[in-house]
Amino acid sequence: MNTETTTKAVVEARNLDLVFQTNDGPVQALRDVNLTINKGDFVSFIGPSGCGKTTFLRVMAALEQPTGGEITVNGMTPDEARRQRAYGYVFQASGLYPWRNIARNIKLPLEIMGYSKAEQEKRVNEVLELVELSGFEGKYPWQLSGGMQQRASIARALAFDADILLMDEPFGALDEIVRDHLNEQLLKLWARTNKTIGFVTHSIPEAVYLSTKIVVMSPRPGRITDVIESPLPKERPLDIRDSPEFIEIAHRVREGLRAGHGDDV
Amino acid sequence: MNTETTTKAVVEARNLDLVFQTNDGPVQALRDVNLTINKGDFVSFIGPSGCGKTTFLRVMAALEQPTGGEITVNGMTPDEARRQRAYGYVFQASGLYPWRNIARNIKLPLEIMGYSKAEQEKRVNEVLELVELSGFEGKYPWQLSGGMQQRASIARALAFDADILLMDEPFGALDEIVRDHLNEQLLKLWARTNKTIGFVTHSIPEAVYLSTKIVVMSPRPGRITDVIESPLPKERPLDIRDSPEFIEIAHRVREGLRAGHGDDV
Amino acid sequence: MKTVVAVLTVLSVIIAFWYAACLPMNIKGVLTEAERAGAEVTPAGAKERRDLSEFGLVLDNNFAIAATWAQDRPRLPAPHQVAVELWKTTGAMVLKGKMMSKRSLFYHGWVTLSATLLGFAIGTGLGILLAVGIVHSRVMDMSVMPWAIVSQTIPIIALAPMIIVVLYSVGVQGILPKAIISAYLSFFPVVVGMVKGLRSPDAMQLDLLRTYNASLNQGFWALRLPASMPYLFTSLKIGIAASLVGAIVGELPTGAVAGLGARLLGGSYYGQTVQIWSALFAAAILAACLVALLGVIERGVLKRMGMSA
Amino acid sequence: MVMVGLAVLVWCGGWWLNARLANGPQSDTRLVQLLVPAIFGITLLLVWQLLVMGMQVPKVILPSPTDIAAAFEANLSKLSQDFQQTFVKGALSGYVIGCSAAFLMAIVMDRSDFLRRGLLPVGNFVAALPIVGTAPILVMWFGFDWHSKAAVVVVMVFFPVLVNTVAGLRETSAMQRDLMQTYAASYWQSFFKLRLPAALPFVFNGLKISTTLALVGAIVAEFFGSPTVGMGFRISTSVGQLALDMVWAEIVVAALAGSLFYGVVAMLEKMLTFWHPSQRR
Amino acid sequence: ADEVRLQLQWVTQAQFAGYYVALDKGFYGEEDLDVTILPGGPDIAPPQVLAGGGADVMLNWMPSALAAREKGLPVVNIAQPFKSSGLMLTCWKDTGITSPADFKGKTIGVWFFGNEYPFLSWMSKEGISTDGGEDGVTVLKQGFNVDPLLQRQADCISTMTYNEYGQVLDAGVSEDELVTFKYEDQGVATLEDGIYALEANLEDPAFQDKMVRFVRASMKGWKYAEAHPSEAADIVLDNDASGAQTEAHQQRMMSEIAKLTAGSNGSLDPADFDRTVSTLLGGGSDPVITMTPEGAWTHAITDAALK
Ligand SMILES: Nc1ncnc2c1ncn2[C@@H]1O[C@H](COP(=O)(O)OP(=O)(O)OP(=O)(O)O)[C@@H](O)[C@H]1O
Ligand SMILES: Nc1ncnc2c1ncn2[C@@H]1O[C@H](COP(=O)(O)OP(=O)(O)OP(=O)(O)O)[C@@H](O)[C@H]1O
Ligand SMILES: Cc1ncc(C[n+]2csc(CCO)c2C)c(N)n1
Ligand SMILES: [Mg+2]
Ligand SMILES: [Mg+2]
Repeated sequence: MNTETTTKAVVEARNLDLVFQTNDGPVQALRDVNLTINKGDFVSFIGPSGCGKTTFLRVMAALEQPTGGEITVNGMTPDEARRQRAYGYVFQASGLYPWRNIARNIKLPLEIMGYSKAEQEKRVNEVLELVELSGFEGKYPWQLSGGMQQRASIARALAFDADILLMDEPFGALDEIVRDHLNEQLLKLWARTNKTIGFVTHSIPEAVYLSTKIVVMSPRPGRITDVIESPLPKERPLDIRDSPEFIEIAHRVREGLRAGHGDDV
Repeated sequence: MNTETTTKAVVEARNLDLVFQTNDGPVQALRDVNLTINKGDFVSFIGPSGCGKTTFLRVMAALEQPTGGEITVNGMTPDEARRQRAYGYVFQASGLYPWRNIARNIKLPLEIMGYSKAEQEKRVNEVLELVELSGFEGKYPWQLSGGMQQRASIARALAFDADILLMDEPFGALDEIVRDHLNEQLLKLWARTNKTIGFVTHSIPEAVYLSTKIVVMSPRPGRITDVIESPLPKERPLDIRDSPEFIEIAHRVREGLRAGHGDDV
Repeated sequence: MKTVVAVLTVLSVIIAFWYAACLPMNIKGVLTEAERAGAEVTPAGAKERRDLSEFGLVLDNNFAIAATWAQDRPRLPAPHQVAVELWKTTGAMVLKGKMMSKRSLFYHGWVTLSATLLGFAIGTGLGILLAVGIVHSRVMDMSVMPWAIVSQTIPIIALAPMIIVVLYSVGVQGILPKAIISAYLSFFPVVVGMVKGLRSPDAMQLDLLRTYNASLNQGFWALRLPASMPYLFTSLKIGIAASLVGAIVGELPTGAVAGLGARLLGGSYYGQTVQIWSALFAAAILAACLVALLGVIERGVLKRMGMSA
Repeated sequence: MVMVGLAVLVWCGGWWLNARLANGPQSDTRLVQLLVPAIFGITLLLVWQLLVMGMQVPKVILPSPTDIAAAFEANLSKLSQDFQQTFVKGALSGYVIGCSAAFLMAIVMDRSDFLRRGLLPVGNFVAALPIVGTAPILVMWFGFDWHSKAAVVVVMVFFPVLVNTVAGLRETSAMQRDLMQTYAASYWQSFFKLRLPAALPFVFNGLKISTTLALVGAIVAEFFGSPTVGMGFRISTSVGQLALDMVWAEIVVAALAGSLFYGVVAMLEKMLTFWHPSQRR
Repeated sequence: ADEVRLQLQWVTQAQFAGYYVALDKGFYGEEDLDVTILPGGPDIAPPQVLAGGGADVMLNWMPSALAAREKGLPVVNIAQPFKSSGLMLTCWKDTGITSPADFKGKTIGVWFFGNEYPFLSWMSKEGISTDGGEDGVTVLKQGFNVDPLLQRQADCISTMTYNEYGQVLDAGVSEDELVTFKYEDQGVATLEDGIYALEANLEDPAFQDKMVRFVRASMKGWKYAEAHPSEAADIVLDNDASGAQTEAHQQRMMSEIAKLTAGSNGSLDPADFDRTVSTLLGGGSDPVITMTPEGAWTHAITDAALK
């Protein structure tokens, strides 16, 4: 660990272990996880169900306590980082509050963090623009399609100044076409804001299309089996997915996945 | 309509229309749908959300009444076919009954159809073998992973002798590896039993990989925009997906989809 | 519309049955009266009729059928008798400009209602406070909840007179003792519903707030409270009906001076079945109105919160 | 004054002990889960005892727990007679009749949408009739013995069970029902294999609410006329004799019986709806 | 003015006419008293209210008051406006009952709440068991109306001459269909509707003085009510907030009540007391009092009041 990496590193995990105590005995969700995420990285986590992707994201966000090893975020503990409101977290389902309209949903973190009314208005308009939802501020979540809801929840995570955006299968429930579209937009947004993004997905093309770094995980116990740095350029049109490099990386990811998968389908 | 096609045709839809009456006025879910499915076909339905895939499957299974046009199944109305127990239906979520263990879930249709106890046992063991769930008969659904649940629900649909298997996004909730594996198994099963299969999916590779015929649909109102006969052989290893024919068909499907999609992401 | 037709049909069937039921229920009394008035009754003598089947008596004495619907103190008053009594003690009173006289059900309804509302307010407040405590403190959850269930197995009517006496002795009189009994009955559904409601946010919604580093207080106002609203209203509807019963129970021992409970008791005391039935219906109508009112408030609140689909 | 101070002390001590237990490492064990409410109850009793002694509350207003325990012991045979009359004969039989009738009615209503629409609002109205009004009427109709008590209980438990069962029978998801359609299942097949099991959690909700209603209803009904035995009879006559210790002894019996009854039904629920998310854990 | 709270033992009715008249006619005011009349009801035990400090004086039937005394609540009879008992059993004649011996095998409604003792001691005097069966009577705890008789659920019920008996007649029953047994006639009468206060309070001269004035004004009310029964009934009716009482009923009750108060000037006749006590001590297996009470009455108040 030289000084150079530490200054650039946003997340540093060393020999991380996490064991859940359950009624059926302990479950090892993470074993010996080592990972460095640098500022501005777009890191995807891929792996079969139950391999610990969500758990790792939650550890980063201080929603879960590791039982062994170390992890720092911006040089401090995840919990300190949480208190400094370093995270925007996007959950698999949109998790919008049904009793608040879109604008007030996006205001929620701003209210809690004590932004002024004027500032709140300004930011809501900004992020709504960003996710192309201007004009829908007065609608309630259930009046929007699944894709729009998911965009609203991303807007909510963007509204305050978190450097780190953690997204847990944000597009899992959407159909392929909508998904493609949101992927494109997400990339643009990332390019514009230069946030550090942690992204969980089940889809190989999605992971390859979005990431600068793909973390392949395998279950029982959850561990990292491969970390693939993507050579794709930052500018990525949708049809980059038909390019040989893309197919090559996708192939490597699939192989990595299959190796870790075993036969417990 | 000559005699030859009718004898071979399992499903024949002519100018099918279906309008739902809702509080917000009528919704045209299907318009002017024409389709012939022959014995032993594997037909995939693909299209954006809300284009009527599920609705069409439900019309075939007599779970929905068309408001116009005609449809016959095995030469009779869908409802007659239903009474003759011609269908095995697999829903998107597994739809297992949580108060029955896996074996008893699979026995459910057998009990209803009045199979003898001995026959029930025999068939349960057979299909559990088929979907590789032997040993789990005593478990309850919530004790299994999503993939296992989905396989159990497929086993349930296979346990009795329905010629027509209708599957509505059966693998929608599963991760890619598990999905690949189940796709392979499904193909094997289809080859072994020679059932006619109707299959709804959101995934282009899945549709191309599985089908002899791909039906591309588009919404508002739901109609068929393209029917693609697959030239792929019946025997399909997983890496057929890297073959040029495969990519070619996938491309055609994607184009068809995009054309019908509009911009309502 | 469909519902209205269905309800009306069911109601007319019930009323038809009710009229029919008056025959066997009242026949013995009617025959005894008739006999006293000199009519020919088969068989003669109340004692002889005591163990005979009512249906047989109706058949043998069909001249008495009309009288079973017009008795003064019937075992089962006919629907129109109850309706007439209800009208006499409500609408007719209003027309006479004596809406708040002692013989008006509006007066008695109001007496009961005021205790109900006060008790309901106390019970709801207490219920919500307890629920908040239970949700936020494990100790309270583990120790209070089982005893809250036990508290509901205690027959309140047995305690009511004692509660009133104890409160007397500390100088509390009037409406408050009744309200406390009604609060005792209404707090439980509120606690149960509110605990459920405050716990209804899923782990994800709670985690979201954690990522914002929201305080307990912020979490309560921004998430738990709004999420609990539908549950709250459901239990409020149960609670207000329970409150009304509590207020009525509380009226019995306090001298049954006024209120629907006093009407019930007075009716029972003097064998005025028609009066009992009309007070009963008045209470049920009052309960229905209160529940309906809560329903309207619920719809309004949830709509403003954007929660009614 | 010393006693009152002591009472405050005991209260704080009990709370502190519970706080330690509940937030401690063993808080999920069965023992602690039983211990905490038990400690709470014992604390309550101690505080009661100390306050009654300390403030010299007259026995005819509020007896102390020890007085009540003494009365309990001295009158065991009376208490058990009363228990049989009120709980076994009145409450239990009414409970069984009321719940079964409601259940059958719910099935009828489930088969006919028209009846459901018509009967539910009317039923809700009837359920709002206060028991203190219906009890004297039912005593007049069904006599002084336990039959009228059972009738009161039937009226009280009928609607909670009915409403819950009707709701439960409609609880199945469209998908589960469609599955039955594809099997061309008959009404009764789909009833026994799908709707009934799916309804059980709701049915038990109604059954649980009804346990406490049943006992309270049977006791209250005895206030309006009874033979010379029964828990309600004993309570009302004992108040007149200022035998408050006896009154409380009966209340203890009622609370014990009610809680036990509730517990038994809750246990049945656990056994039969083990599969429901709320029971899994 | 001095405050006095009077706890009745039943709802507002002509049974308590004297007090309402005294209030309405200002007799209390003349004695510089500010009297609040608290109606009772089912399940309100006046001695309990007294013990809790919710009232200063109460009306009570002597059996109940003596029971309270034995239970450790020392109440003292300070005046006895009712000379004779209005309690009786009313039976259907067609049941064949002509004398207490015919009660065997019959069903009888009795008021409990401490009022069952005169009945129990009567039965034990007659040698009739109260546990049902062929040779005993089946006892019902009677509610507060006469339905059990009218519905023939009971062969006999307890009635007061001034109230329930009238209700039976009101229901259309003629007197010759009925047989009645007055407790007075059976020699098992107990004193009803006495005025009681707490022994401890009576030690306070100021309280004593207040009671003297209270009893004096109350007796004045009673004598006025006896003399003007119809006006008294109207006063009662005016004070009934429940609106359940009827004019005719209260009129008749007042005239019957007047017969019971007639022989009394308010002062307790020790002979009546002794008779009540001996009746109660003769009770069955579960006696209301176990020994002759001491100091359960005083003439101190009435002596001063009636000077
Ligand atoms: N709160 C918890 N208590 C006990 N075990 C848990 C808990 N959360 C997760 N686990 C277990 O830890 C393992 C990793 O779970 P995790 O949710 O991180 O998987 P995942 O990779 O996100 O899977 P998926 O793709 O299905 O979301 C699983 O075996 C899971 O059952
Ligand atoms: N029961 C119903 N009542 C009214 N409208 C309905 C009903 N079922 C479906 N629809 C409407 O019919 C259209 C087609 O729905 P359908 O479920 O067939 O779509 P789908 O292609 O299966 O979509 P998805 O991919 O989201 O499952 C949609 O617009 C839908 O809103
Ligand atoms: C619960 C109860 N039962 C009986 C009485 C005795 N009592 C005193 S006055 C009266 C009414 C006579 O018409 C009766 C029955 C009581 N006080 N409370
Ligand atoms: Mg996950
Ligand atoms: Mg669908």
